[in-house]
Amino acid sequence: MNVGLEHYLVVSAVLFALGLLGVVTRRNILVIYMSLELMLNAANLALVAFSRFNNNLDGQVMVFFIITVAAAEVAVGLALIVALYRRRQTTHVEDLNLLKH
Amino acid sequence: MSILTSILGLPLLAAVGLAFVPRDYRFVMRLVALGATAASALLAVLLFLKFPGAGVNADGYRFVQQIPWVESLGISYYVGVDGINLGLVLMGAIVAFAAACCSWNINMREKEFYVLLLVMSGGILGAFASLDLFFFYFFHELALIPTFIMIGVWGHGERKNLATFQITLYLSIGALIALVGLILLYVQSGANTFSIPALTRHIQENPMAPGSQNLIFPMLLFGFGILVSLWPFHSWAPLGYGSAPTATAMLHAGVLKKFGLYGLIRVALPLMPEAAHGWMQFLAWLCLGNILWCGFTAMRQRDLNLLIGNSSVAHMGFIFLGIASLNLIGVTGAVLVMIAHGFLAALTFGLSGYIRQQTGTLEMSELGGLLRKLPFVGAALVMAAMAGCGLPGFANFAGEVSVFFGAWQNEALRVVMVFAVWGALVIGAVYMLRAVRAVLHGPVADKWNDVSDATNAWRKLPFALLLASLLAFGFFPRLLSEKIKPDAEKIVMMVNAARPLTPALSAAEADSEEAHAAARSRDTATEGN
Amino acid sequence: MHLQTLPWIILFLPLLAAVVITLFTQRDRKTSATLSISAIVIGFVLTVIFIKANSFNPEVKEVSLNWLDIGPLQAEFGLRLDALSLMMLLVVTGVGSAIHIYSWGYMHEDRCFSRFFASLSLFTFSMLGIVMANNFLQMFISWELVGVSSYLLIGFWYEKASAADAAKKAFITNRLGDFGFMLGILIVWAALGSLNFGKLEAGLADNPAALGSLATLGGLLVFCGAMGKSAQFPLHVWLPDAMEGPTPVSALIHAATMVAAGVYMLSRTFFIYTPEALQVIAWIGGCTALLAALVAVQQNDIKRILAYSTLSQLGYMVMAVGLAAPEAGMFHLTTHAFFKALLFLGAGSVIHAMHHEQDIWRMGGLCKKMPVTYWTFMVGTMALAGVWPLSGFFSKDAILAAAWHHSMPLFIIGVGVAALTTFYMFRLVFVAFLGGERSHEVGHAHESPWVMTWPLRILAVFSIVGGVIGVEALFGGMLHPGGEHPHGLAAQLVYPFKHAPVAALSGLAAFGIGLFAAWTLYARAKEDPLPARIGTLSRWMRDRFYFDELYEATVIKVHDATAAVVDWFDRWLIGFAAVRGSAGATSLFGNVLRFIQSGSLQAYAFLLVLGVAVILFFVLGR
Amino acid sequence: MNVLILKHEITLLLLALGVMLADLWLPPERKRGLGYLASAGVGAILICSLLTSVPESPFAFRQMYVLDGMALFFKRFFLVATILVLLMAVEFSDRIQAGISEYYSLILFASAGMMFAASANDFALLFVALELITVTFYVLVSFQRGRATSLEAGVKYLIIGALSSAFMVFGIAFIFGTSGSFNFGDIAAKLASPEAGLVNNKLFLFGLLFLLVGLGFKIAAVPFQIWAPDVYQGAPTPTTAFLAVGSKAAGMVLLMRVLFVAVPEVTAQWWKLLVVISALTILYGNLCALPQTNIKRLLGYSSISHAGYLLLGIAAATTAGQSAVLYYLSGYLFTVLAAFVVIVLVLRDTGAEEISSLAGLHQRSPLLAAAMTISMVSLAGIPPLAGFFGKLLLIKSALVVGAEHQSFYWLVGIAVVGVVISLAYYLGVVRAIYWGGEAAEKSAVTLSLPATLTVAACLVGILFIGIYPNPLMKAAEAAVLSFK
Repeated sequence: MNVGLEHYLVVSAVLFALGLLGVVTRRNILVIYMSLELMLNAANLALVAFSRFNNNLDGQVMVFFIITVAAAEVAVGLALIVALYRRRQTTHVEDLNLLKH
Repeated sequence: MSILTSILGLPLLAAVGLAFVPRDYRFVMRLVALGATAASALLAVLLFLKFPGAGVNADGYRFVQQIPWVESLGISYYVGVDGINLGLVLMGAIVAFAAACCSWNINMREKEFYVLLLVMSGGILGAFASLDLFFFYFFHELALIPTFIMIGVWGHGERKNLATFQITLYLSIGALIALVGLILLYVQSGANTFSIPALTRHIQENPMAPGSQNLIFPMLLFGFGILVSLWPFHSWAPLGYGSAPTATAMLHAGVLKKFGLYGLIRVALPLMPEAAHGWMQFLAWLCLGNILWCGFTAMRQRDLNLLIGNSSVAHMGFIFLGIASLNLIGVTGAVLVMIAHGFLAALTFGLSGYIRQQTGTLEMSELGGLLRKLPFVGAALVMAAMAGCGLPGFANFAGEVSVFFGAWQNEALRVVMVFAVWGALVIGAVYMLRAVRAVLHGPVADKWNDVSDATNAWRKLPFALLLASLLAFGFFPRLLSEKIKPDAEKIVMMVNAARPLTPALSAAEADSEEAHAAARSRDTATEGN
Repeated sequence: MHLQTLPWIILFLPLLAAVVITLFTQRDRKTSATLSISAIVIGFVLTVIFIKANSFNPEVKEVSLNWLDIGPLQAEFGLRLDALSLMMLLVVTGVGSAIHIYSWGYMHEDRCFSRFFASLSLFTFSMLGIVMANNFLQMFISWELVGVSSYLLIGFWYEKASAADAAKKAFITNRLGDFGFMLGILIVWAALGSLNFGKLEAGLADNPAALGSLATLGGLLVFCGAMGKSAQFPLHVWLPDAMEGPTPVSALIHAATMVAAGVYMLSRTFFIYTPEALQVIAWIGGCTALLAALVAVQQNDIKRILAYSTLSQLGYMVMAVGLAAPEAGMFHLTTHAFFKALLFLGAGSVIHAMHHEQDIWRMGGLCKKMPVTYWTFMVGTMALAGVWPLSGFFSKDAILAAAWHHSMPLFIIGVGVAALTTFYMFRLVFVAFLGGERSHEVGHAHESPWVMTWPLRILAVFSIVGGVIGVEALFGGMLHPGGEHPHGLAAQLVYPFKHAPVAALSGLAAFGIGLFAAWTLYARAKEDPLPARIGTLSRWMRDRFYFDELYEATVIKVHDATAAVVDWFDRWLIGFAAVRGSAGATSLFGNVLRFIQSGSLQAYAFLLVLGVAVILFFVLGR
Repeated sequence: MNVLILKHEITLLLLALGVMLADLWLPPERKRGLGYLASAGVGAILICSLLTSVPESPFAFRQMYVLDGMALFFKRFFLVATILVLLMAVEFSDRIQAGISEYYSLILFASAGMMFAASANDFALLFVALELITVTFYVLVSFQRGRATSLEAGVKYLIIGALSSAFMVFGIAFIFGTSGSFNFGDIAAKLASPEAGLVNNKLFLFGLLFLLVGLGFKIAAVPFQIWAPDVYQGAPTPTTAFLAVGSKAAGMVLLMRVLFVAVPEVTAQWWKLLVVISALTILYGNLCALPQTNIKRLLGYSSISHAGYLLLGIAAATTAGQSAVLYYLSGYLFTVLAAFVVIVLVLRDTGAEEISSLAGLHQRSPLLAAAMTISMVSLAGIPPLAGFFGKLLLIKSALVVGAEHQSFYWLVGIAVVGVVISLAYYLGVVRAIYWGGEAAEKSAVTLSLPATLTVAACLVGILFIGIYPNPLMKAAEAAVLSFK
């Protein structure tokens, strides 16, 4: 079987959708956060695939940017979640209900 | 620098100056406010006197001054007067001074009050003096916002809060509709200028497409109409005025409200003549709403201020009727009523403010017999009531009667006219006399023993000034009409140069076309004499 | 010498007096009164001088200024000086002077003495304005000013609720008439393009059909104004109530001036009425005359009797105009001005003496206490009743003659009214002046001071001779050119019997019948015998045929009900439902919408995704 | 390549690092004053940027970075915003328990991100600049670690922000995949050539839409507005202010660059989408703001509605519309910052953020009362204040297009309705200040000189922009020319 662009894209889309599903359905902020990383990686996969099939390395460069930024984001995000846990003793999204309406 | 710039600039400058006066210097604040408005009023009188002799520019305006403001949009600070706004500027300046005089009983946050009052005065004068659509609107809003805040902060009555919100939102809707209409006019005329004379010239050469006219005209009609409390968009007025502090009600009901009418005459009619013809029949019926509906409502009011507020709404009907007649007499009459009603509304609200300040209430069932205690104020109120029901000798009569003749000349409006005359002569008399009867006549109650009349010359001055103006223009309406006439004629000519384009609105339109033609030829015939 | 400025001075002196009194001499009673009285007396003198110089037919008939001219609307402020206006001017200033002087005495104790004279002067100014107006608009202006000054005068004692109400009623009723008047003016103006009487008359003479289909309607609308001012049925209700004002005011309003304005205006604008319109006018006049006379029979208030008598006489005058005999109407107006002013002032004198007691059944025997008042009152009564050779006989006869020539039913009504007039007037005299004292106030009554009695005497003289000093010829010459008019004293004295003997004799017969009836019923009556005899009719008469109640139930109720309904709709439909409803709906919508913002992070994420999906669907899905 | 072309960003970053390092040596009581230093530094950069003109070759890094008129306009915009926010932060410093100098430096970093965003001419730079802003804001929002609401706002912002970033990145991937480039210029060229068929390529459009999710998130347009009220309410006030002004403006400039430089053809096709989004955003923001009682939350909703107004100018897709957007944003900058400065100054003692706690402000401090009133009135868009002329320009630009697409008339109608609704709640704030009821707190508000100057600067800005629009108008028009 010849693995073409479509296959990569489908996998990427599936990853993205899984991530999205995780974000929407999971209750734990950490898990949600991991799902978000999954979505970013879906994009990475798509970029690499496009880069490969377009014969253009720009996409792969972009992936580095994304990974770097994602790392920063994770660092800040986890710190934030930890801070939240220390203040509220929870990482459940339902408990974030002070701000509404 | 044009004298107009001084007239409108003095109050604004004084407002800025007041911001730096420490708030304990009450006397200074009052002095500054009175001084600035007095100077502005004196200059306006001077302007009025010098008007016939002043040089006229190519567009027929005098005392012009133009400063480019935003070049890319064609906005310029452009002031000037012709016969139509001359009287309005004069009236505005005098009423502003009177309003400042009537503010002596403000005893909290004077600084803010006088700043807002001055801004309002400057804005009003600016709106009438501006010949640039942008500044025309700009100054109007400049005057409008203080109105809202003043009602909110210094207003009174249980429903003050509701009144503030209602008047703010309602008038803002009107102003915004008018603004959209004006911008659309600017955009669709293609003239790329906000200058009214330039726009007029441009449109005379390139008339606007019927579609555009029929889009923009109703916007201006109803936008301005809301600002002028055109029925059925009037319900903000009585309540708003009823709750407003005296000076605010005087300035708004007297002067600022005329903005929309002035806009109709200055902008909507000449620039969109065809649409104007189509809508006028409709407008004439709406103005019956003002005259009759609000007249009847006024008959039922229990609060003097609400009654005056409703009557002021009713009076707007005559102005609309004059405009709707689309002929020289009617439009001139409309301008006359605008000026006259300005003085009158200021006077009545000033007087009712005085009475409320003395008695603490305006419930008519509580009052009574006050003429004994208040000979001066009471007599002035009687005169105001009489002027309000169109008594000759007061400027209102000259205006209303011209409106009647003008509207009658337009045969399509005769049915409307019958009701309008009924409203003017009968209903007006009923509610005005009812107010006089309830407030001034009858036995005086003991609780009003402490009520004291305006004895101090300063207290009397505003009322005397307004009454004198009403009487002066009532006895000598030609002082105004001779100045208004030539420019009203220009506008009427522009309107009637175009043929009506939507006969659908009135079945009588076909008949009235002949009437128009006849009226026009008669106009020109008399002009020839 | 034309003395063209004199009329202006005559016109504006009272206004000046009013202004000066109001502004400067409020506190100084004497100066105020002097100013006001001298204004009208000088006016009278100047009028006499002017007439001496120019006769009743000046060469220059009009002087005018431009008051307002806007295109086709040419409103002058002008004076028209012809026989009609000059005679009227004489009457108004003359009778007015007497009343002004009388007021000094009558009102002496009132604390608002200055205000009274200011109002009086304003009224005089307005009235002179009507008299001299040369165009419709100016007449309307003065018309309105008369209305307002009568409002001020009737409501002079505004602290009395009844006076304040009466003033309001008078003004509003007049306004009803003015509504028609204004429309009439508009119709005439639109058809003929002018407001000036002279031009209108000339225009109509050139082209009698110029008014077109609206001719009758226009005329009747103008007549509406007269109906209001001259208190014609059905707008007559204000007049009796107007008796709430001080008595000199009643004299001024009901005798010489305000109520006469309507008749004067009809004569002035006589040229615009079509025959149909005239017929309506005549019948309205006749009905008013009859109705008012009937009511007068059962009134007990001395001033009310006079008020209804005025109404009745006005009916005569209007009927005269309707019978195409405006000269007769004006003639009667003039003589009526004299004797009715006399009667009112006499009544005032009585009331003054009786400490404001106005019920005739509480008077009686006053003839001995107040001889001057009695005799002058008697002269007035006789003149009103139409006793030859007093003035009333001639003028009433002129009207009856016109009716004889034109309309038999109206003639019969006219004669009947004449009999009724005599009846109720002598009822008044018998009850109030003759007989015994009916209350102890009579005991304290005494003759009034000279400022009050002298005007009575002067007016009495005119009431006697008013019919034979050439008034009829004067009006006739102008309003009915070509007709025969008697000249010379002797000719005038017998003219009625030669001209229309039936009318003259019927008039005298009516007087006889009335006098006889009054004598039989009232000469020695302790109380009114009529209610017992005619029962219900008497009650109807006493209660003024329930017109006030009728208006209360119709016009006023309709207005009130409309106002209530409109107010309800204004308050609830426009003010509440539409305006506050839309505001409320918006805010409710906002309140609902904000619950989308549930605070739940997951919901947020879901909504975001949903949003993306919706956009994707709409942009790419199609 | 001329590295100096990046001198503003570089200096700003150095300044940010400097502030961070200075924290190590400064005694705690002096740290507060660091904010003044930082804002002075930013002021210097602002002056420098005012002296800079568009270079002859405006590009750097293989056309990733561009310093055209638009970029320069926005850089100045962001610098002014940063100065004012820093001054605000100084006043706010008492309420931040620890690390105030980090707070300052984070503001500077975010500002640097915005400046990069202003110059982004490439999806890669767009992404990086945007993430720099976003990630910094995660920290800024949750900086009051002691306050549960601040943390909650931070987490919400984090999750929704990251989610939208993920969408954006995924979108960028597809844009790259279908067009073969990240560069705006290249993509535009490819779009313009009919044989590539990119205009109708669904994958490309799909990618573009996903990208717009990220940008929509930044500017808080419906349906990506959902985070804004919570975060505005929870975040420390200076952060909220910076979010409202800086972050939104960064989103706007990027949106404009993408729509008008990279994919103008698609924009022309999608005007309906923009109109609908604009209308919904205006309505949603204004309607939800109506019942609010928390002033910051109210401003959050109001900022959504303002995004709607801005989108109106973008939907018009004309130079007039674009310059109107720039003008509007500038007015909005001073207006919103004035409001937030007042909130910081008035509410710092009590910490209450209810509108009712403004009661009696007119007695406690007439200046602040006036400033808040003017700010509210300007936000509502009433002359002679900044908000009016901006709205006038936006409406005008939409009406011009209306002759072609009738929907724009409806859009203007909705905008008018929105303005009226907004007036109701803005007036509610004014009412609270002047006649709303008894004040709980009666003591006068003490104002430091810098605070007074900050307020005064905002007021002068509002009035100047409102009364004499000419200079700013010219600047905006010049900036927009770089899109041609």
